[in-house]
Amino acid sequence: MDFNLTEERRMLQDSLGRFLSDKYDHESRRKVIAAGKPYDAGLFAGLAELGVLGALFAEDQGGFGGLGFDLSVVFEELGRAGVIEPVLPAVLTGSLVAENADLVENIIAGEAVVTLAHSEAAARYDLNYVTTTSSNGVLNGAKVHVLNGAQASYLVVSAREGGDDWDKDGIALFLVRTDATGVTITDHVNNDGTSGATVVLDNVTPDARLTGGFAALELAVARGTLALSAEALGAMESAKALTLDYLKERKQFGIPIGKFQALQHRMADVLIEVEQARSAVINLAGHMEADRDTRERHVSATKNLMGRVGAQVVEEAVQMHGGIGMTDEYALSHFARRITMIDHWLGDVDHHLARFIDLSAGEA
Amino acid sequence: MDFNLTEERRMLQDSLGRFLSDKYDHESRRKVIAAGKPYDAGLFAGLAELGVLGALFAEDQGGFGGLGFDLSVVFEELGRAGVIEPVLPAVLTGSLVAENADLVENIIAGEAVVTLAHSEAAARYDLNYVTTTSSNGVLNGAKVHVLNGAQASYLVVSAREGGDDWDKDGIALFLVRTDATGVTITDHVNNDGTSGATVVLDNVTPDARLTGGFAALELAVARGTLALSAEALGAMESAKALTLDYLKERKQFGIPIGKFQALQHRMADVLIEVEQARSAVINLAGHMEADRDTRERHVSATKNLMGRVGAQVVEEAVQMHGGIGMTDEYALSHFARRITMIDHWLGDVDHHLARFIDLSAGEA
Amino acid sequence: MDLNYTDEQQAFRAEVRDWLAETLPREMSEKVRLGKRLTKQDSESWHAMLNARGWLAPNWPKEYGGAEWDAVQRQIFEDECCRAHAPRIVPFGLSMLAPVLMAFGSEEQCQRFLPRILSGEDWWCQGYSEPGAGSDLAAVKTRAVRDGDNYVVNGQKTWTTLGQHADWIFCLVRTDPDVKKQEGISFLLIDMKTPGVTVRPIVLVDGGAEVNEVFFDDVRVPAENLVGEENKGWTYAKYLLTHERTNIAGVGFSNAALQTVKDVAAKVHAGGKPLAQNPHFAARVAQVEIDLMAMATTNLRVVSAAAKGQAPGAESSMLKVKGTVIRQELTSLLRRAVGPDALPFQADYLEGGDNAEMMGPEHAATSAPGYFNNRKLSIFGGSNEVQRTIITKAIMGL
Amino acid sequence: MDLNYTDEQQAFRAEVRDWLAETLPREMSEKVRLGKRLTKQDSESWHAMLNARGWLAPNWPKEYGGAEWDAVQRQIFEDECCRAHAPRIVPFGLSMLAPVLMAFGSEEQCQRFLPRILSGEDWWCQGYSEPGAGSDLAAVKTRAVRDGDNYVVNGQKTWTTLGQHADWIFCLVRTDPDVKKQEGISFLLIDMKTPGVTVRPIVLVDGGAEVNEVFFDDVRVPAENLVGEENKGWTYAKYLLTHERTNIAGVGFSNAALQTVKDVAAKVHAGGKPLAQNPHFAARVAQVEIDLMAMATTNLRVVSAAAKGQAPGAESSMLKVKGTVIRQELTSLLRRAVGPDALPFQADYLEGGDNAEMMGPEHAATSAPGYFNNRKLSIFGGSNEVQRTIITKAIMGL
Repeated sequence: MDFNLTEERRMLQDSLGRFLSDKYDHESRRKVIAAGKPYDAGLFAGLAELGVLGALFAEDQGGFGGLGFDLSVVFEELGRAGVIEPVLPAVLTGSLVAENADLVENIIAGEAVVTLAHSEAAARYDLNYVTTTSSNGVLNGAKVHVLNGAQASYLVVSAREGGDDWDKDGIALFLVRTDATGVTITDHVNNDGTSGATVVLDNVTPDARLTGGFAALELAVARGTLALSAEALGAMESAKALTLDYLKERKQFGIPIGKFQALQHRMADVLIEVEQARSAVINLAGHMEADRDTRERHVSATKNLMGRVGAQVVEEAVQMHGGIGMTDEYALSHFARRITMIDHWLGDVDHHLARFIDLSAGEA
Repeated sequence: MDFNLTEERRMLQDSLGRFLSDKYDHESRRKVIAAGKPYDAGLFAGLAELGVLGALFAEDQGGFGGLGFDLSVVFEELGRAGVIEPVLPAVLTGSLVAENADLVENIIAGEAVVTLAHSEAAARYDLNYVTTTSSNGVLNGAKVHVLNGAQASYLVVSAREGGDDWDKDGIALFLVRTDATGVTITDHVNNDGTSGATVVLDNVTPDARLTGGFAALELAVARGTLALSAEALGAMESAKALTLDYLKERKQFGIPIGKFQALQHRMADVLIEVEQARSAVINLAGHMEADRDTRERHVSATKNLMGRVGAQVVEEAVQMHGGIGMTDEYALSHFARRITMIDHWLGDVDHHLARFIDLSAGEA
Repeated sequence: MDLNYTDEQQAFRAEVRDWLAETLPREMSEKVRLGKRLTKQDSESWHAMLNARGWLAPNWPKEYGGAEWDAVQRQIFEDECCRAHAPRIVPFGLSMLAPVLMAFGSEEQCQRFLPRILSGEDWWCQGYSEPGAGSDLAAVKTRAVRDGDNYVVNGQKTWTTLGQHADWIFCLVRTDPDVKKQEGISFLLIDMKTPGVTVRPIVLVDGGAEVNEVFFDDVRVPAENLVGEENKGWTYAKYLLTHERTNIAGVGFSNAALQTVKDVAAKVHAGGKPLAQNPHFAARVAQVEIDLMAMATTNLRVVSAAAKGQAPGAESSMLKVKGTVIRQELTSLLRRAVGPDALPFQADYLEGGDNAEMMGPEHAATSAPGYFNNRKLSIFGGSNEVQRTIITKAIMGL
Repeated sequence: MDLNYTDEQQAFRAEVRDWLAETLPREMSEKVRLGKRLTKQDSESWHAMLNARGWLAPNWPKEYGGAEWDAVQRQIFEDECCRAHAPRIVPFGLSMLAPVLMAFGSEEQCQRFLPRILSGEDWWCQGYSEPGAGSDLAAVKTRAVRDGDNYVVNGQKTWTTLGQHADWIFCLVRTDPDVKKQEGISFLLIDMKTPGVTVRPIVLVDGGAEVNEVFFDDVRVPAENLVGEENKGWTYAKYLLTHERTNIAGVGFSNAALQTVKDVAAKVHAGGKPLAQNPHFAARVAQVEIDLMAMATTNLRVVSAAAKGQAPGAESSMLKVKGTVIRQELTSLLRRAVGPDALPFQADYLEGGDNAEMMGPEHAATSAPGYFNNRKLSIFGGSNEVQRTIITKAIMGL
């Protein structure tokens, strides 16, 4: 048992942390969003150069990481800084396109964004719901909540080759160029500042049919859940730090509000729960390479806990700040939005609580 | 709309409150329990004399009350004082034996305790589970959690004349003398100081078959739930008052602990929730004479809320007191036990939450 | 004890309900129902409709054009308005300034301002909070110095709700810096068009700009705009805070929000079944519904006592805390009900644009912004922390 | 990062598990599993078994007969003992007094008392709390006045756990009443058989009497029983409080309690189906299980840092708070799982009587008393209020 990072991961953490605190701040991020841009291309290139994307892939895939703790180290730092650049798509699709060495090379270099086009309007959080069809060599259907869909050069599209709408069997995965005939992508901004899209597929001929079906998709989403959870942890650490500073600096009725016992005690609970969140991320990272049932049980346990703790951290941090915590100008509101919206990506507290119960009973 | 008590009810409330604060205190109650007595017979006679039992019956039944608000007024006072004398059995059976005028007269006079022998070991909180049989004119089966069963002269016994174990149809009610041949009663003390019993019926010939089946039973239990809820409210008021006094008087680090802001804020939540509990009791009392579906929806809403608020009041009151709040010598621990155990009588928070959902959907 | 409304009260409810059904424009109630933002024109036009019916000012005396309803009638009116998804009446002139003018203003001030509040000619906003003061309202730094027939005002107010639409602002200003902080405050009425007044919108976490900073730079205010006596403003402010607390429990809002959650949960599917049938979600909804049923009665108990002239004490603080806890829980349930469709930020839709194409189901667009925006409920109007201190101190007599 | 135990640690776990399976008497583990009360003889006999194996004193150095395990080994041992439902080792002599003697006592005191702690000859209890002092441990009023070669002690201690069985008590006593309260305290060892010592049991809300009041009436204590220097007792007490906090998270207890809840929920039926399949109950259990999974890792992070010699700061307070919240939630779930069968108070059964006829299913008898008794977890050993203040102040550096 060892809770220390390896030397390599610590170096990556340090250099990424330094890079972000040098190059990235709340104001610049706000300006990018206000200008209607999905993210800062220069910054994304810088992240790629630093090896952030390479850390998400194993050595035999051309990267230098790829394990659970590699993902958690990277995404905690991204979350701490509030990064909206498209690193997460590489996690969601990386394990699915791994056999395409050229594409992976482009992803690692930051030259290609490949994202997952899987969710459909009626799926809610259920991974097994797919109505997009693959037949006669073409894809037809519509996908929603496609992260960075409008900035991607490729999509990994799930489509049904057999079974009914909810069957796990019969789901296949395809690589689709975003500029292929019949692909229509509509872009929008999300509440957390990330860029989302809807994708309509009208008789689209895919570039390739990928190896692996539902099981591969489930693993990719497990990795995405770990990345999101670590990102939420980083954002919580920032929200916590802002709040601790505020409690020390802000005076009311002549004394720092951090001296008020009611706030002290509530802050203590926040501090405890952020440690719980850190442990939950460690648990998931540490079981990412375990057997499927163990891994998925941790996926749901961790995502449930992150959602609950996230709401508590957001609500308490805003409340302790008062009005200022609700303003767009102040960084807290951005962390608050990101943490909250992470509960809506890849399954919320209720979804994962129910799934944890089913998995514990051997039923999912 | 009027939230004031009628003149009569206010007089009853005042005289009962005075009687109990004169005659009843924590020490005397503790002595009765320590002596292994189920209750104080003299005090019970005094309550009867005061009209406490008469208030539970309508005028045409020989009483002078019988409505929801009569029950709530009486039981709030009983709860406030921590009374363990057998008034509740009269609520649980009163509406079922109402046509037996002589028996009702004896109940009102405090000369006969008639209690409900309904629950069975596997029923948990489900009212419709009955396996005790009635056939060939005799009853066979076993009942548990019979309140004051060993002190009663009659039991109202539910038994099945038809249908399967869970059917509402086919349940009939019988009046049984506790000294009838084949009746075996084993008594015990409960965690809240009340007296319980198990009853075994071995070829018992009942005194009478009562009018009404499951619907009558459900109404009787609704009235019992109101009584228990009002009693819990009274006990919460006492726990609250003890805690407020303690916060004012008890000093730590040189100042009254009620000056500590963290405790002030938690006490504020307790105070708010006790008002919520009072409103919940009013809601149930005010709908006791409504149609069945409305009434039962309030039964489950109120019992759920009492269970939740009760746990909060108990846990916070004990915590704010510290060790002293856990001692048998101090009255708080008795209120704590009674409030907590009321969650285990006639359905707990979870049971009634599920039932409220079903009733709201028209499914129970 | 009687939980039923009198025949008179029921008739009143029916009258209000019928009138709302006839009068409230469908597009306006749809905006409210869907949580979209209202324009200035929406507010003004609803204000005018209520004024035409004589129902604009429930708590004003009849001599000033008010309805002079008792507390139960006001509650019934509120409930029906929420149920019909009527816009919320902008309260600053009607329910906040007006009672202060009637109690402490001069006859001239009443004659000058009250009719213009009713007519909608003057839109008022509130100049209480200042940067860095938070719940400590008496920490007023904005200075007003007497100079002949004028006060010269310098300083800054913040969190001024809908200040961008306002013609006038009522302000707490410091007229004596050398005494105890509560004793040197005055209550001043300032025309927003006066030179030196600048309004800067504050963009909030939901992307909207409903609050503002208001800057005063050598603003000259006629001394006749002083309400009551100089340096007595704190007394008037406290009076106003009590009046601000009408309908503090927000039962009507919560009932409407609960209905919205139920509607969404009935339509949205999870795992192939309506979310409403999901036991975990159903349990959350049932829990808050049970709490709301009790709070509605707690509220009626307070209202009913108020109708008999009893002044609410700690009760209004209790209703504020529990009311906001319930309302915030409902906004949280709504975003959870909407699920992944709560992700997109649909600015055009929120602003009420009709031709904006909506993504996802009804309420999807407003669920996350509504959740974020309503964090304010436990912060503004005396934070829940302040209320909790009031409650325990009042009841302990500390 | 590696969540796996080393081969060595796994071998150690297997060794402990095997030994427990062979050694721990079935009737003893059943008592623990079912939440029955242990007799003095039970505790003494388990103490002797551990001593025979050399595992009685995990954190003592080998020279005194300890196991000298590191923090991870101690955690493994705790986990296995809880899993096997072994009795809790009475900690007062072993884990509380002994470290103080080793650090601050004289060589004579160590030689005299430590072997008797190991052998079980002396049962120790703790004399810290006094009536009316609560968490303010420095508010010691019990006086010790030097008189020749003796101290004469007068005063009262309370909440003395298992004092009724004890041969000796270690006490904080006031030796100088005229200085700052922390500075006039001494640490004194008192033979319970000395004339003037009276023990009075306190009956608690669960009907048991595990705590006591201890009265001192002109009790003459040889001066050689003073530990360390006079008036330095507060330093030793604080040292002891740190040591009291080993295994503060109670992960092993919670794992065992969670298993019990699951076992009961699988057996008990609600509405004709196992309670475990009831979605509302299952959700409560899953929630606490998820919290516990995270806390187990939080605990291992702290333990693992401690094994490397890092001193835990606010972390042990965090583990105390979260650990007790989880344990109390589990006792609450157990009483709810048991349902109406939690009603009867089965005194004979609780006291471990074998021929007492049990009413209801397994665990029914102990669920309500267990719930009540475990309210103490957030009160004793530094209340959760005290811990929360420590956490925030430590991390804010206030």
